Formats: sequence, structure tokens, C-alpha cells
Amino acid sequence: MDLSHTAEQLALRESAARFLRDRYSFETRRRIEASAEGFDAEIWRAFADLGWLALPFPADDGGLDGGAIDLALLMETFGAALVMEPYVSSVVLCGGLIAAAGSGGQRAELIAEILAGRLVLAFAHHEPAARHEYGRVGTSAVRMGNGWRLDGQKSIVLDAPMADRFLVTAQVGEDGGTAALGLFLVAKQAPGMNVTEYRIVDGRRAGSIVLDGVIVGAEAKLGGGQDRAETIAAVTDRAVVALAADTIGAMQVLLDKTIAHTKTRVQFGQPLAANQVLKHRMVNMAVRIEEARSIAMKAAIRADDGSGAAVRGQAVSAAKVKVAAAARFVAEQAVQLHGAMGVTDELDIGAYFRRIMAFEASYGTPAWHLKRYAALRDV
Amino acid sequence: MDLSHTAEQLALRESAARFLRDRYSFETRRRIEASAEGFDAEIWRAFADLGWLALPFPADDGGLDGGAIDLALLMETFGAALVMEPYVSSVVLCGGLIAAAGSGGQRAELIAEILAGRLVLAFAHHEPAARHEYGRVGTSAVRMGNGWRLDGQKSIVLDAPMADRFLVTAQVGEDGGTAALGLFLVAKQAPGMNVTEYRIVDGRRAGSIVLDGVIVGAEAKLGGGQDRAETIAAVTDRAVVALAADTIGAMQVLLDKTIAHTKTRVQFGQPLAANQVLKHRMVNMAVRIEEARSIAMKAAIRADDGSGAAVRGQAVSAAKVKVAAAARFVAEQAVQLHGAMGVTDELDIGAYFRRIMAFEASYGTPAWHLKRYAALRDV
Amino acid sequence: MDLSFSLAETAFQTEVRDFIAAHLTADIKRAWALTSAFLAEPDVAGPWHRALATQGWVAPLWPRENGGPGWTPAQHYIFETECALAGAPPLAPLGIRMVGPVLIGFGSAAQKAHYLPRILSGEDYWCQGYSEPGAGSDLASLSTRAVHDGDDYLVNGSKIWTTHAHHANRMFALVRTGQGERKQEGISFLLIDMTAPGISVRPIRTMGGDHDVNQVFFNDVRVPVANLVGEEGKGWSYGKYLLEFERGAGIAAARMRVSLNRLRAIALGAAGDPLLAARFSEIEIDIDTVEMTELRIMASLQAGQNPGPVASMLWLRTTEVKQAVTRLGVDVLGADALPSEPMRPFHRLNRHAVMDEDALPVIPLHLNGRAETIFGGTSEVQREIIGKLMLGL
Amino acid sequence: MDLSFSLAETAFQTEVRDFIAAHLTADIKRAWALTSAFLAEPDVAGPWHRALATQGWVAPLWPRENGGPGWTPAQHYIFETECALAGAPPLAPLGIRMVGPVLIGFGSAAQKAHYLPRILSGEDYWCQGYSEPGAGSDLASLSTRAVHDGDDYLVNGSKIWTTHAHHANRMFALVRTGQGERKQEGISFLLIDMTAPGISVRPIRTMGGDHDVNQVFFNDVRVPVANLVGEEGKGWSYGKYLLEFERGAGIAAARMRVSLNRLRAIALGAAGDPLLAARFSEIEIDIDTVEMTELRIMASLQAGQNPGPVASMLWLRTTEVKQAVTRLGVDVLGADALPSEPMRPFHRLNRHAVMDEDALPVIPLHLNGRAETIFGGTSEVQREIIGKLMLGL
Repeated sequence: MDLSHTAEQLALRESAARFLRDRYSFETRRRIEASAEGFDAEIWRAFADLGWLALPFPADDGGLDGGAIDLALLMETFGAALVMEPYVSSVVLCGGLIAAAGSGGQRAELIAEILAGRLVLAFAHHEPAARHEYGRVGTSAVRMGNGWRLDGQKSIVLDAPMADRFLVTAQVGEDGGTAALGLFLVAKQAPGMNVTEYRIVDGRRAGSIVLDGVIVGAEAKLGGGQDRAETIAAVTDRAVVALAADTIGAMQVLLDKTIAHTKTRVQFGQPLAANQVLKHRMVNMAVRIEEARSIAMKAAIRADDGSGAAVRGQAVSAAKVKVAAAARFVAEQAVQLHGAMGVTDELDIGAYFRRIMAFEASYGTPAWHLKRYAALRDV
Repeated sequence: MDLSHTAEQLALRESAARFLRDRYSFETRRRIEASAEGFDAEIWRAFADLGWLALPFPADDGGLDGGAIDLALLMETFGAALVMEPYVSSVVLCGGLIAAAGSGGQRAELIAEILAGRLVLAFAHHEPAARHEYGRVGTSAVRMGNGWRLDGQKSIVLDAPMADRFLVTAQVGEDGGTAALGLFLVAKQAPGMNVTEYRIVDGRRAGSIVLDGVIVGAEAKLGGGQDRAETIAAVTDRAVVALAADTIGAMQVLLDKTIAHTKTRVQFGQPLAANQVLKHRMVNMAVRIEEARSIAMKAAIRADDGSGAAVRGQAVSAAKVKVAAAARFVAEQAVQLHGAMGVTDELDIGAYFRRIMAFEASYGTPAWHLKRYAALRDV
Repeated sequence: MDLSFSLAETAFQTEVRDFIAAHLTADIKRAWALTSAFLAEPDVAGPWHRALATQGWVAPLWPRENGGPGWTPAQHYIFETECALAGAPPLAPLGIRMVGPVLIGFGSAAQKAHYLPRILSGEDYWCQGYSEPGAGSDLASLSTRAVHDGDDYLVNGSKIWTTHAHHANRMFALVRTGQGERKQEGISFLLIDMTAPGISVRPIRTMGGDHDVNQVFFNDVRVPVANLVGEEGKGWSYGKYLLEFERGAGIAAARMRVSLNRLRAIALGAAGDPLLAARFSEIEIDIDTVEMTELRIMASLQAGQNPGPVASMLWLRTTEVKQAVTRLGVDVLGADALPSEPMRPFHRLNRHAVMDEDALPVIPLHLNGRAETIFGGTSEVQREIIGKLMLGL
Repeated sequence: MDLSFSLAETAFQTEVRDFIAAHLTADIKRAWALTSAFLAEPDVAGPWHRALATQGWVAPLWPRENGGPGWTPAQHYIFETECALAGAPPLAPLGIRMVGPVLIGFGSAAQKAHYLPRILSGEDYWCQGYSEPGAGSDLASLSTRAVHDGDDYLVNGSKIWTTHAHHANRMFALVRTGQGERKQEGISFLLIDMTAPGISVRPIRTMGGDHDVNQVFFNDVRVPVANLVGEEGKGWSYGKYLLEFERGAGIAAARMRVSLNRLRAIALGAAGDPLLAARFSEIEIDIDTVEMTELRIMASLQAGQNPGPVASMLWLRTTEVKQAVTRLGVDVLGADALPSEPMRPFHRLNRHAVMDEDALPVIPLHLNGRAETIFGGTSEVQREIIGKLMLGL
């Protein structure tokens, strides 16, 4: 058993934190958020240059063979800096799915583009009709000659506006056999693709897609004919691990800022932190963060160690439930202890609060993960 | 709208509190709890002499025409003094059912005995198989000649050991028609009655009954042939109102004692109450008690005012849920703030804690009442 | 005890309902239902204010001689509840519930004659200058100064959290006119014309994306000494009176119930989830409890009694339950909590929104709702006060 | 990072399992499963203690030269976890985990030679004389006095919350031997023979109806000066060392999991209720979290590092999660939470109980469990300490 970070891992975190401190101040971030694009192409190229876009890919695909722990360390710094860029969508999810399910040709063609920062992908999986049931797919893929015809609706496709192409999940009905979940690469501009773009609560961007008889070639389908449900679950679990780390980064900043604020802000003749009630509240925040660190670490280890789908899924769902609850508490208390200023957009406190809300609502709500945890228990 | 107590009501509460202060000290109560009988016949006679056993009965039956509000005021003093005697079982529940469903003859014969304190009844309703579903009755009553044959099991019949007779609920199958819930008076000593007696968590007594072909006469059945489900619900709701008031009495004592303790107990050079964390905790206790008072008052009014079964049931179930949660919090914090001594049987704190647990578990758990509340919402 | 209204009260209830049916337009209701800010915009609340003004129903708590309707506490409760249930926007409290009572209590005859009718008619729109940057809940440490200069005060400093300062033409403010031993001394209560030179207003956007609060700057602003309310240096006591007045007026259950029912409508389908259903019931019971506490207070006011410390507790719980309601919105929407519409106010949106219209304000209400336990005194300060008053702690 | 044990560790795990399978009898397991008290009765834990003694596995944390097994932190974790999962009673910590380490650290050679083997063999059974009536969490304000009288101390005073004083033949105690400027000064660490004249033990029954704690009275009790540990007046530092030692030994997740699974078995049927099922999952996730935190601490000990302040947080959360587990018992039983069996310990009950055997300890465990956040330092005091250590508050 080894639960320590390697020197390389610590160096990665340190250099990432330094880069973001220098190049990604809250004012920069505010500017990116206000921009039409919602992300910064120059920063994205810097991510590529730093090797971050290559981090989780296998060395065979040109990557750095980074595991979920490495990913988590990087993402923790992203959460602390409220990074807007489409890292999870393009690299962790779509890149991860291509690496896991793509044919040799697809991997060769696509991953090099992704890790160079030239290709941005978004994962079109969630559907409006699914609502509280994460991952229930109704979109259909029907064979048309050599290719496929896709019909359905996708919603809350995160980072859709900056994506060049989408990785679309669909039920593949092969010659009357049982349906299998398949993955299809679809260009944003393909005929029949109707994309509506919008902001999400934390200022990042997303989109909804109506696929109305979209025709794609045979090569658009990732890999062979197997059901991709388990691959999708495994890669999505990695994304949840990454976002849990992002959230931990955000929580830690909130606690640090709250401690600093309450130590300096004087009310009724003494610093706020002299109030025992506030002091114990901050202790509870610290305890929740430490708990989040524990369960997120377990999820990161299980995401990679081949313990099997049920063990991995339970660990990841436990992390989602626990980190989301901790983050909700920490965010609410950070706002409360910052007083009126905490409820505004003047400080970054509100931005962290909204980032944490986005974590809660994405890739399965805590309620959904709680049920999944129980269901996997009985596997 | 009138939400004030009348002078008579306040006098009742004052005289009850005075009587119990004089005659029902914690040491007396401890002696009664330790006794084989688990209640004090002399005290019970005093209750009769004071008119308390007559309080909720109609004047026509020799009672004092007291309403749920009067009952609640009396019960609040019972909770404060942790009264052991079978008031709710004999007077509120069985007395209430006889007054509501009994024939003229049954009322004339039984109520006079109850209010004189000469007859103690217990309500045999809950069944082991029902467990979390309060009030699901499987016990059957089948016509045998002129009378009835009763078969089934009853559990947690509160105050069973001191009861002379039981009021047993059973499904009455009349000549193949749909079953209706009926009420039967059964003597403890009747052939086929197997009663096991035990203590409950707060030191009071209860019993379980196996009815194995118990034969009773036609006169044992309360009133005519109607389904008594709604009568039972209405009278049980009154018992919940009474016990909610009992619990409020207990909570208030816990808060008063906790405030007194933390003001006098010195730790680390200052009274415990000087700790802001404990001070705010006690404020939260006070707030929960005040909330409990509000919702219990609403339930008491609705128990009597003829607003209909759904309105009454919702108000009572809301009170059960809210009072039980408040009481759990208050009891846990009272123990916590009393420190190690609070976890023992040396102080009465533990006895109040256990009384509150008994409220939670009896006549439908909070979880059951929450579901009932939602179900009645849609009526 | 009973929970029923008298025949006269029931008749009044019918009168209120009839009035609402006749005057509350669908447009106003829709605009208020779509409001995620703390207050309705003046263009939403204004027409409703004017309709109420013709009826004499603008200021329920004012004495009849000042233009109040002369209602009993029960009538007041009925009126507020019916308005809430019908989906009417609450009128801005700044004039009616805040400066109005102070003027009635401590204003000169001239001030009353001038200002009160303009509040009732809606001609004046007020904002409140209490909080200052850096002072927070510790109101008494304010530092905006008013210095005598001829017949005027010269006012310098800054106020913050000034709700609707960008709409208001009047401000009532606490300013420092002298130095006392206690910091509560030397504070005066001034009425300031918002159009006076030297005043500037900086918008502050809340977490939910709305603009109701502002920072107001005073740079040598001239305020006639005639605009001093009561005695110089006694402003703290008038201001405190107002705060208590504000806090006592707790009729919130009906509005919370409307909010919860809106979420229930949105949840349809998802509410089949037993955990979500349980949360709805728990919060509904919390609302029932707040409502019954409100009725207890109303009934004791009706009986001419002082409701006592239960009113402070009600404030605390009301803010917490409001937050529980808005927080439930996050769970109801699930993944649909993510999309966000930046345009405000929502009722002026003249294009297709990114989500169903009824879902638009759900998340902004949750975000802005974090202010419930902060604005008007943090919950922590409330607990200090309750501890002192009730428990002798 | 990885969560797997090494081959050697896995082999050790098998060895432990084999030993348990061979020596842990069904009677012991049943008796412990039915225990609602804080500690197993000596007649339950004793046979298991003696079996472990033959194996040299009684005192996992003692150095090998004092009779410890010389385990790594991982082996210690594996051992405790396997024992817990198998349903073995934990050995009383008073000798092994409390006075033992103090003697090893600060005792004389003669004290070590005399006492340590008797702890390992189980010949001596220890109790702890720290708390006093009226002192509570403020341990340093103790007033039991030890005064020199020839070669003895004369001890007078009283100790409270003395776990298993009625079983113990030895007590280690903090007593006041002098007066210092700070109240922590002038405290000494004494070893007392519980059979000495002048000692009397009064049982204290806990809320759950069990008898593990007592009050102990000292009336001119003679304690040889040779029984002083370390230097006179330095007892506070030894006692504090012990408290930290006690707190650090956090291996509780496996036992909590066993408790939760017992409730799950009792809930069968009722667990179909989605709300109850959700509570089970939530608490199970809390246990997963405690477990992972334990492993983090274990792994850093294994790497020769100081786990840091996370250990204090673990203690806080462990006690809270334990209470969540026992509280869930109330919800699982529903109405069946009411019947109560007064006889203790339950495993000696030789008649038909008022409920299923597995349900017997559920409510007593909940009631006694309220002590989790009090004994060993209240949660409030823990938060003060964490605030100071971690946040600089």
C-alpha cells in the first residue's frame, strides 16, 4: 500500500499551480468568462505545450501515461484557479473514450490532434428526457448503407461551443439484435445537427443538440461492434474523479480565503475569527475537506487499479456523494462567513460557489450516485 | 381566530404542575419505575380525585368536556414530570374510543369506571407483522354464534401490565362482505389470551398478546357494525397530540436544566455557557422547542375542530414529524452539554432522553407520519 | 382556541380576493413569478402599487390618520396572505415599512405632510442608507459624516447594499454628525434627495446575476438641515426602531408555500422519487410550522399582547426555511440546474430561453437566497440576540 | 499510489485469519455481538486475550523487547481489521494501550519488569483514574491529593468514569502531589493497588443500562512511593502522552462496518424503504471515508512520516459516524425500538428475551453511544484543539 505522491507528481502540481498563479489570475479568468468564446486559445496552447493535454494518454498514443492520480493533482489546481478551458470534455472524456474504444486508425488520427490542442471534442451523452437518470440514452443509430443515421436529442453537452466535433452516444440497433451503446464522432457542422449554445451556472459553456437524421460514415463509429456501456462508465468515472479533485481545489481556496477574511475583518471590536461559533464552523469546513480528500483519493486509485467495475463504480459514486456534500457545506459557509460581500459577484467567492454547484449537477447528481452506490453494493 | 389559553386552562396547568411538583418528584418517579407494578395506585386515585381522568370525556358521560388543548396542557406537565401512569392508554385512547364508538350501555358502564380510576384499559392495536406500517391489522374477528372469535397477535400494547381489559382491534369478516375494522373489549384473563409483559425503553410497561381463539360475547364489540378505521385514526391522532405535548414538557425541562447547568459548571476557568458554541446550541434548542409548540398547537386545534380527516391527519402527522425531530435534537444536545454525567442514570437527563425516544417510536414513527402527511396532501 | 376567521374577517378575505381578481393582471403575475431578484422591478410592482393606492391598501400598518387602512392584525395577515397566494409582487418595503413608520413616529409635521402621501401614491421611491463598506452587521461603526454648513449638512462617505438605489429618488440614511462615548452616539437620521449633485451609484451584481443592490457614494452632498428627522444625534434609536419594526412584520409562509408549489410543478415526474418527495414534505411541514408561528404572533397582536421573543426566532427560521426551499430547486432540476440565462429581468426576455420559462428563476433564486441569512443581520448575530433576550446568556 | 497489500502482508493476513478461525469461539463472538457496554466483560474478552497472549499478539504497538510483536503499521492495521471483521471482542485498552506505553516510556526498570508481563498475560487488569467529579474535560483541575507519609503516599479524593474499576486489580491515576503556578503542575502519575484498604467503588449505570463505569473513592489509601512513575510533579506530561497515544490509534472502520451490517440484517424487509436504504448508503460512505483516512494515516506511519493533524479530525469524525450508526438502529427498529430488556450482559440471559436476540443491544448501543462525543474529550474541545493546531485560530 502506498498512498504518497511521487516527486514527479508533486512537481506537476507545483508547476501547474505556479503557471496558473502567473497566467490565470481571477481577473484573467473574468475576462475569459466575459468573452464570446468562453475560453482562451492561447492558454489552451500553453496547456498543450506544458504537456497537460497529453497527460492521461498512453505513451503508445503519444501521451504521458498519466493515471487518475496525476489527473487529480492537475485538476486540483484547475479548481483552485477556476480554469474555464474544456479539459475534461476534450482530454479526459473524449480523449479517454477514443483511447479506450477507438481503432488504431482513429487513435492515430485523433489523439495527436487532441494533445496538440488542435482538436477540441465534446461528449454528447446526457439527454433531456433522462433528467435525473444519468446516462439513459434514447438517441438511435441505424445503419444506412455503409454508414449510420443518428436521431435524438442531447442536452447540457459541456463545452459544446468550443468543440469542433462531438462524441455522440447512441443505441445501435444491429439487424434486430439487442441494442448496444455506441460512440459516434460527428462534426458540429454536419447536416441535421442543430446546436444551441448557452452558458452554464459557473460561467462555462454548454450546448443542446437535436440530431435530425444526421448521416455519418462507417469510420465515424469508434472501434468495433461491442456495447460501449462499460467503457463509457469507466471513462465517465475518471471524469468524476477529475472533477472531484477540481472541487477539492475550489474548496481549499474557499477555506483559506474564509480563514484570512475572518482573521482580519473586525466586527463589534474583535476579528470575526474570535467568535467561537465561526471558529468551529471553519474547523468543520476543514474536516469536510479532509474527508473529501480521503474518499477522492480512493476513487482515483480505484479508477485505475483494475479492481473491477463494481469496486470502481462504488468508490467513484461514494466520492461524488461525499465531495458534493462537503463542497455544498463549504461553499455555503464560505459565503455566510464573508457576509453580504460573499453573495455578490464582487469577490470570487460567488464564482467558487457556482463552480461547486456545477460539479454537483454534472455527470450524475449526488442522488443518482447514491443509488448507483447501493446498486453496485449488491453486484 | 383565538390562540390564547383560557383562564381555566391556565389554572389547570398550574394546578397540575403544582401537584406533580409536590407529589411526583424524580425520586418518587424512580421508585415507581423500580416497582413491580410500574405505576402508583395512590397517584392514580389522586388523578381521579383531581378530575384529570374525567377531563376529555363528554359531560353526558360524566366527563369535563375537555378538548385536545386541555389535554395537551395537562400532558405537558406529565412530560415535565415523566409521569408513568397509563393516562394515554386508558383515558385518551380506550376512553376516547368508547366515548366515540360505544353504545349507550357500553358508555354508561365503562366510562364511569374509567374516570373513577377503577378500570384501566390498554389499546391492543399494533401488531408485530406491521412493524413500520403503523395500524395495519391482521387480527381477525369471526362470528361465533352470538359472539366472536378473535385470533392474532398484538405487540407493544402500552401499559398492558396495569390494564384490566384490552380494547383489541380486529378485521371483522361479516358473512363474506368486505372486512371492517372493529373494536373488542377483552379481559386480560380470558381463555386464549397469552400476555407477555415487559418494560419499554423509558421505564414504562407494555405487553405483547397472542390471541388464540379468544371467544367474546356480542356485548364485547364496541357499537354497531360500522368500520371503525376513521374513529381509530381520529382517537389515535388525539393520543399523538397528547404525547406531543408530553414531549414538549420534557424538552422544556431539558433546556431549562441545560441552561442552569452550563451557567454554573465552570471549565477551563469560565462557565460552560460562556462558550459561544454552547450558547448558540442552546438557542437552537429553544428555537426547536418554540417550533414544536407551534405545530403541536395546530395539531391540537385540528384534532377537535371538525375540519375533516385529511386536515386533521396532516396537522397531526406534521406535529409528530416536527416534534420528534426537535425532541431528538434537544435530547441529544442536553446530554452532550451535560457531559459524561448526561450519559448516566445518575441524573434525570437520561430519563428524559429515553422518554423522548419512546415518543418517537410509538403510534407511528416519524417516517410513517411523513408518508401519511404526503398521502393526505393528495386527498 | 380556534384557527378560523370571524364572519367579518371572512367577508374581508372575499373583498381582498375580489380586488385582486379585478386588478392583478396576468402580466404582473408572470413578471413576479419570473423574478429572481430580492424585489420586483418598479415597472412590475408599480402598477400594482397604484391599484392598491386607489383602494387605500398600500400601507397596512400605518395609522388611519396617516393614510393607513386601519386594519386589525388579522386583516393585515389576510391581506398579505391573499396577495401572496395570488402571486402578487410584494411592494418595496423601503418607503412603506421602513422610512414611513419612522416619519410617523419621529418626523416633523411638515415632513409627514410632505413625504407620507408621496409614499402612498408611489411618487417617491425610497432606498436605505444604513450599511457601509467595512461595517457589516456592526452597523453602529458607520463613518459616513454629515457636517453643518449653513442651512445644510455636507455629507461625505459611502453606503453599500443599497437596494434599488438605482431606482430611488429618496434615501433615508444614518450618518455621523458627532462623536459620542459609545459609537451609537452622534448618529443622525437624514432624508436625502438622490438627485442631489455629488451622489453616484455603483451597481453590485449578486451571485444570482441580478442587480438590486448598489454602493452609493457621497461627495460633498448638500442635505438641508430641514431633512433631519427628530433630534440630531438620536438617529441610532430611530434606526433601531425601524429594524425591529421590519423584523416584526413576519408574514412569509404563504409566499414560501407558493415557491414550494412552483418547484413541485417543475418536479413533476421527478417527484416520484421517494427521497425528493420526502424533502418536499419535510419542507412543507417547516412551512406549516412557520405559518402557525406567524398566526400565534398575529393572534397575540390581535389580543393587544406583545408576542415576545418568539418573533426573533421566527425571523431566524423563516430565513432558513426560505433557503431550504430555494436549495431544493437544485435537487429538483438535477442536471438541468446547469444551463444559465444571463439576461435580467427574465420577464423582459424576448427570445427563446435556454430552458422552460418556469425553471428560469430557480437557480438564481437559490444563489441570491444565500443572502437570506446575511442581509438584515446574520443568523449568527440573531442567535446572539436571542441568547441574550430569551435565555439570559 | 495503490491500495493493495504486499505479498508479505497478504501472507500475514492469512496467518491472522487462520489464527482467528482456530481460536475465536462462537461463544465469544456471540457474547461480543450481544454486548451493549463500552467494553466486553472480562469473562468474554479474557479467553481471547489469553489465546492472543500465547501467540504474542496482545500488544501490537509495544516494542519487541517489551513483548510486542514488532509489527509494521500495516500489520497492525491488518490485525485489528481482521479481528473486527471476525467479530472478536477488542481487548480492554487500559493496560495494553494506556498504562503500558507510559510505563515503557517513563517507568523504572523494576516497574517495567513487574507490570508489563502481567499486562501481556492478563494477570493484571487495569483501570484509569483521571477524571474527577466536577472536573469534566478540564482534566488539569483535578483535586485528588497524594501526601507523603513515610515510604507511602496517603491518597484521598475521588475519581469518576473509571471504566471496569469493579473488575480491575490495578489503577493508574493522576493525583495532586504539589501546587504549581499552572494547574498542570504538581500532578503525579501513581500506580495503585485496587485491593488496598480505603478504596471503595460505586457503580454508575449508563443510559443504556450497562455497568462499565464507576466512581472510586480514596480514603487514606496507602500507595508505596515506589509506585510513582517517573518524576513527582511531572504526571501531567505522562498523562498527556497517553491521551495522544490513545487518540492516534484509530482503526475503527471495520468495526463500524460490522455494526452497520448487523443493522442491515435486522432491517431486512424494512430496508426496502428507499429513505432507510439511502441512510444506509450515506452512512456506509461515511465509513468508507473514515476507512480511507485510517489507511492514509497508516500509510504515512508506514513510510515513517507523522500523519499530522488529520489524526485529530479522524477522531472527531469516527465518534460522529459511530453515533450515526447506532442512531440508525432506532429507525431500523421502528416501533420495535420500544421493548427493553433490563438484564445485563445480554449473553448471560438464560430465558426467552422480549425480542429477537440480535435486536437486544441495538437501543442500548444507541443510548450508550451518546458518550462517544463526550468521553475522551468532548467534540467541542476537539474542535478547539483542531482550530488551534490546523487553522491557527
